[in-house]
Amino acid sequence: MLLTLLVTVTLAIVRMRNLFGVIALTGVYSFLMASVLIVYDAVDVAMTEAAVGAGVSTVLLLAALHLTKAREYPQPRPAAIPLIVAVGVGVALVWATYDLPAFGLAETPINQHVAPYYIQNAIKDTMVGNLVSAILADYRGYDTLGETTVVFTAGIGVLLLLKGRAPRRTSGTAPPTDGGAA
Amino acid sequence: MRRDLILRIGVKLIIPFMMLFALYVQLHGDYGPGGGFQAGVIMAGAVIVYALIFGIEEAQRVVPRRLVEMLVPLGVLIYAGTGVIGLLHGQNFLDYSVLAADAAHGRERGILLVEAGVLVTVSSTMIALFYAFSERGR
Amino acid sequence: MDGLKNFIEHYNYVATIVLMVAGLYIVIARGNMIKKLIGLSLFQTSVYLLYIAPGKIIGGTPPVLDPKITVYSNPLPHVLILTAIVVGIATIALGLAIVTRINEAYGTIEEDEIFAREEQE
Amino acid sequence: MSAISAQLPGLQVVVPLLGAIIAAFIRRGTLAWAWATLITAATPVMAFALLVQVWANGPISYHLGGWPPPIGIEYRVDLLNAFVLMLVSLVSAIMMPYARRSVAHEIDGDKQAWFYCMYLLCLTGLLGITITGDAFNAFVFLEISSLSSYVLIAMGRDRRALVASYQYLIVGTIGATFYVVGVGLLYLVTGSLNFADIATRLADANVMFPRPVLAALAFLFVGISLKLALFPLHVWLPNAYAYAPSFATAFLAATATKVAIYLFLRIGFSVYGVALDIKALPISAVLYPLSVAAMFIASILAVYEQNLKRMLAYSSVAQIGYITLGIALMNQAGLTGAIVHLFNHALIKGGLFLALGAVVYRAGTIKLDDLGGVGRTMPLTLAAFVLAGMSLMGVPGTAGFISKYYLVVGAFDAGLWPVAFLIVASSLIALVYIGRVVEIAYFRPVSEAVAHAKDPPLMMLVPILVLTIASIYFGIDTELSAGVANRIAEGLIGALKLGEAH
Amino acid sequence: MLGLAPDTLVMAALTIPILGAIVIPLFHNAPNIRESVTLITAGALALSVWSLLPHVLAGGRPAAIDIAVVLGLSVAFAVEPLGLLFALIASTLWFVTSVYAIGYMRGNDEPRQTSFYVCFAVALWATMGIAFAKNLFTLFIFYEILTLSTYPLVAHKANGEAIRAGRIYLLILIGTSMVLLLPAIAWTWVLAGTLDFTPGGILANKTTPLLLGVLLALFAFGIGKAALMPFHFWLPAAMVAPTPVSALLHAVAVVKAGVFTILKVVVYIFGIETLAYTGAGSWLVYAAGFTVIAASLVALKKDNLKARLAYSTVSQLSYVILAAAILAPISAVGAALHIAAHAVSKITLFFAAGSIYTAAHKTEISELAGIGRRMPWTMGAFAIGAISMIGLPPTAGFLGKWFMLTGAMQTGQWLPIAVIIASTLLNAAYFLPIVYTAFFERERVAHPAGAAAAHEHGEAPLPIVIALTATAAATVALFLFPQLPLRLAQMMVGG
Repeated sequence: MLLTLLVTVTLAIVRMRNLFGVIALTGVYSFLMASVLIVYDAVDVAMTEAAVGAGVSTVLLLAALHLTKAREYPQPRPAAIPLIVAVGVGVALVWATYDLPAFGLAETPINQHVAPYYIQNAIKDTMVGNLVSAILADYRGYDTLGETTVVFTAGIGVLLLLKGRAPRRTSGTAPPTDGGAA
Repeated sequence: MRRDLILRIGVKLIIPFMMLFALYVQLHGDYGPGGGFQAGVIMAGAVIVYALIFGIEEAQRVVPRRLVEMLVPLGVLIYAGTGVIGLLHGQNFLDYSVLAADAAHGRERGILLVEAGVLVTVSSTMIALFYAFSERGR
Repeated sequence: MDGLKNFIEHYNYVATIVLMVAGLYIVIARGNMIKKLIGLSLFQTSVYLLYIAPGKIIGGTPPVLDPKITVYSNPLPHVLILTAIVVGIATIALGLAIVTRINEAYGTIEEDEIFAREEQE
Repeated sequence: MSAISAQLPGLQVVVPLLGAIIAAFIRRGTLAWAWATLITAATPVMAFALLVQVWANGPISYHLGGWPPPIGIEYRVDLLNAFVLMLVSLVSAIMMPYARRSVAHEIDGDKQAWFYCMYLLCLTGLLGITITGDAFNAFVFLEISSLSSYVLIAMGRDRRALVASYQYLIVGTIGATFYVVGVGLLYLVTGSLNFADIATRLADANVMFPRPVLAALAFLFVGISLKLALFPLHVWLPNAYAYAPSFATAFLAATATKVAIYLFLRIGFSVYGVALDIKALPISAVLYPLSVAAMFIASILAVYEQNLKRMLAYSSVAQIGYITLGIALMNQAGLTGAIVHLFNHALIKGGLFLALGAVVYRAGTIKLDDLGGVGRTMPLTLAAFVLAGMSLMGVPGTAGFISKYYLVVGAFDAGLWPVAFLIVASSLIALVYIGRVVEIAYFRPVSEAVAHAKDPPLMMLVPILVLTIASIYFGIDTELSAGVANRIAEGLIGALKLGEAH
Repeated sequence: MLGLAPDTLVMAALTIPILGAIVIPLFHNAPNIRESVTLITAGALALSVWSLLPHVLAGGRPAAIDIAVVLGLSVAFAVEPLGLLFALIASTLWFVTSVYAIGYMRGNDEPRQTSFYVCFAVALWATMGIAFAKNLFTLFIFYEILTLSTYPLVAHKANGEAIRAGRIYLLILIGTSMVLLLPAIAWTWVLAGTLDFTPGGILANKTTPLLLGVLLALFAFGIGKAALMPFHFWLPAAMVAPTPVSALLHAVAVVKAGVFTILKVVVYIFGIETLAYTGAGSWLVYAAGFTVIAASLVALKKDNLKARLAYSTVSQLSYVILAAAILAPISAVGAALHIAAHAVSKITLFFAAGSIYTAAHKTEISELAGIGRRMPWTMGAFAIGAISMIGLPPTAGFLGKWFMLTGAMQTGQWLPIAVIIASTLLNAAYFLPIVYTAFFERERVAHPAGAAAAHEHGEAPLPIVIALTATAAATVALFLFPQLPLRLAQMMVGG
């Protein structure tokens, strides 16, 4: 089952130290995720995940890796506490989701409450057959405006951060000034 | 690898198709999977591939940095602007029904417009990110 | 057997949670800033399933209207997750930019080393 | 006119959003500043109009895209978020004149324009979180404000700003993701994303799926707590505040955490409180110890801090402790205290951080030991600092006192007199760390660092004084602060569905 | 006397000092004008307060300002007899002290004189606020303003010692008021639903005697300015301040504000009757009594003159608390009288100490041998003050003690009586030696070199002498003509 594959890849990512390999694996991970999503009928999401996960983020990660030329070091820090925290969260979730409705049923709240409206009225409201597009751009168009704004924010932000040629400061030479005024 | 003729020709051939595909994804978004975001990514992908093969300078000659930096906000502006039209007609923000004679057509048009806005911002942002990172490298 | 049945019914949740735990673990445990970001994106990605899996209706089809089809999977989660994906990549991009700058300023992206440096100052 | 007033909720966010977009086209810093100032100045006007409307005719519901909730996204303005909207926009508007010189001094010329663009986006995000009635929409705007604030912080001169920003990004994203998980669980059990709609359906859901309902609360709680820097999840805050540009620090300190607290109130009281017996939920049980710990530990950390910005940052963590304590009390006086402290603390901290920014601007350092005698070279700035500091301690006659008094009374009403003493005892620590500054600023010989410093130009000085005077004024005339807060608390508590036990 | 409407006079009393504080810095570079502004301010204040007297004696309760803040808290002022008495003392002595201060500050050319006078004016403003406060909240505000405005005066010298003293001063005064007084006020509000000073009190059968006792404890110790042990350290510490400060603020305004507040709380918040029949206040007798004795014993050990005076003040303050704790109307009258009496006599003593410091630069008692012949006026005044402290006729000190004793007798409480008698002896034991050495011992000359320096001084500058003579005279006058304070005090207890 795909999910199992997904899990194994994830664990591999956790283990692996070579960042290049990790990035490659994230690409694989994204493709797997995409296929899982297709199984769940989320075609648009799958497409996006493929484009973003396997495409954009891989390119960005590689670029950053190229710039930092970093290779992850073996960890001096203890792994116990993080493990406890993470697993704790996991257990909480397992406990929580245990009495959620089983997979694939139609008579669950989310499939009963709001969704049907879209399915019944999308066409006559918007003449758009792809419900996802209809909701994305119209019913919840404001979210999408926000989403676009997030992209915009990130874009300008990155440009702002990487603007101009920063003096290649090697470690320690940066003036440590309290409070920011250099 | 800049020398590799076949690759260059190949890319030259591919890129228009990528663009076309992007457009298809964009417009077909109403009836099938796809939409501004996916299209934007593909479009950006085309430019990035171009840049990878022919080099940043070449790419920036075709798609200047300044232009990209303009397009990033422009897309959002298109989106928000579409919403404002609703306001101007005394409707709520992002109410597209006023964009055409009858509400449904108006909304269809609205969706088209905002998807376009998404396309512009997403693609230009992706390109801008690529430029920013690669320029930092040298 | 009931427990097993239940487990299978909730397998997608369990898988989701494993991914989530893994991501969170990387973020907390690892000191390499890029690795942390990768963990972060894993953590975010895992949430997708939490939203989308329940929206799937067995026998349903992708939510693209078609006169011949009656049962559709729930489209709303898809929309939400599309937004989530975009937000995620935006965050990662920003994070990477910051990491690049950090690397220029400190010559490393290992948190522990950086903290060690700050100690000296 | 009426057409406009009907659109106010939309405009409240759309105006700064458009402002930000247009700011991105601007290249010249001064121009961008002027534009940002103009836009920011418009927001409190709208907020005030909204507050008046709500005060008169009750909650307003605004359907974005004309789709009624839960189909579409709703903006829902009630007294609580109208109040917060006004607080955020007003404080920002007061600070804007200050920004020009300070930013010009700390940010490279070619980056200033986009800096203001980021600022406007952050403002948009904060207003968006506050005004929306939709859980997922809140997340989207949370991210807008977060991403922009990461950038704002990373713009600090000191390279440590980058690390601080990175850590904030990690923590913030985890927080946001927790929030999404929480919302997701709520969505799974109620099928809705609209706060009000969820509230109506939550009671039944709690019967069918008690565990996810509880887990959702836990995830939302943790997620938001990371954002509002609830002890011990505050670790990101001190560095972020310490190394960000002065203006960004003041702006974020005065607004960001406040909005997070608002979101907390919204979910705790308006969603869970309305649907379930809030006192049966483990909210207070968790909040009491954490708040008290924050009040003491963070304050003590502040005492030992040399970097004044960090000192104030720790003090912020402590002050947030007061607010959450007031929330935990869950009675009229306590909740009023929490809300009014939200308001007062924004003014106080805003003033204090602006004053520090002025010191940075003139003296170039905020290391306590370098600031001997600064009280004599920068008299007005330091006078403002001391006055705001008194308000922070809760000296009677200042705004800070009003909050503390409500909290103490709330504690007595709840029969928790030890808590009352903890509240006042911890405010003594504030006396210590403000006192340190006073001693060095006034009773030490003038150090060379500040020898040639003088009070900042008027455009920076006026905002400092306005905020400082406000933080005193609202200790006497509390109509706008405590008066409104009191009615908000009534509303929140009145809407609660309490079990028979209470 | 000013023929203005009473309410206007109250307003004037509350605005004049702060106006002075605003105007004084304008003449930073013109000392003469600056000082005359101070004098004018002080004079105007005293005049307006005195003008209030007839109205109040006629039974009027002039009021001013009433701003509601929150939860029934309001900033409001109303003059009642006790408050007026306090205001009279403070404002009158401020004028005298200003005269003295000019001589002192110039005589020792102290630094930062402008900020000195400003803080002084603010402190007096706060004192007026306390005296005329209509409710606990208003009183509390000005109580804290008083603390904060006197802190710079304590740390005035800005050397390590002064700064340390300042810390103690702030920490104890703000500390007690925040941690004990504020909860006490909040609690009172929760119990009574009001904070107004009301004849007969507002806490009658609102809660159990035990809790009432606890609440009283919160007040008694929360009002740190009353220097009830163990919260008295700030007072000796504050002695590093210039003498005028010690004289007016730490012998009169600040400390009296403390006991005044306690008196007001006992009389107008708890109500003497309520305390009397619940017995909630009985423990206070012990606390006060202990402080009286203990402080006197410490005073015996101190060789530094100002330190000894400080501890004497601590013990004298507890007299007032003791008198209040006796819970007999007559002793409450005694308390009020003692506030007045101690004010004039203690300020005389401090003036004398300052005068010695200015003229002879001596601070230790052991150095004072024979100084009486060099500075007859000063030491004469000192003697009068000392006698008054001990409580012998013909000085004001006698009156207060007399009323206290009568009250104690009436209620048949022997402990207070014992305390008063014992402490009287102790007072004698630590004051008379000073007078003796000053007048009847020959000057010891450490060595010829020192002798030269030692011989070069006579009396202190004229303003100083005038001031201390005036207060000394007042000390006697108050004994001969006690009607006025007596009348006010009796009006307080509703006589």
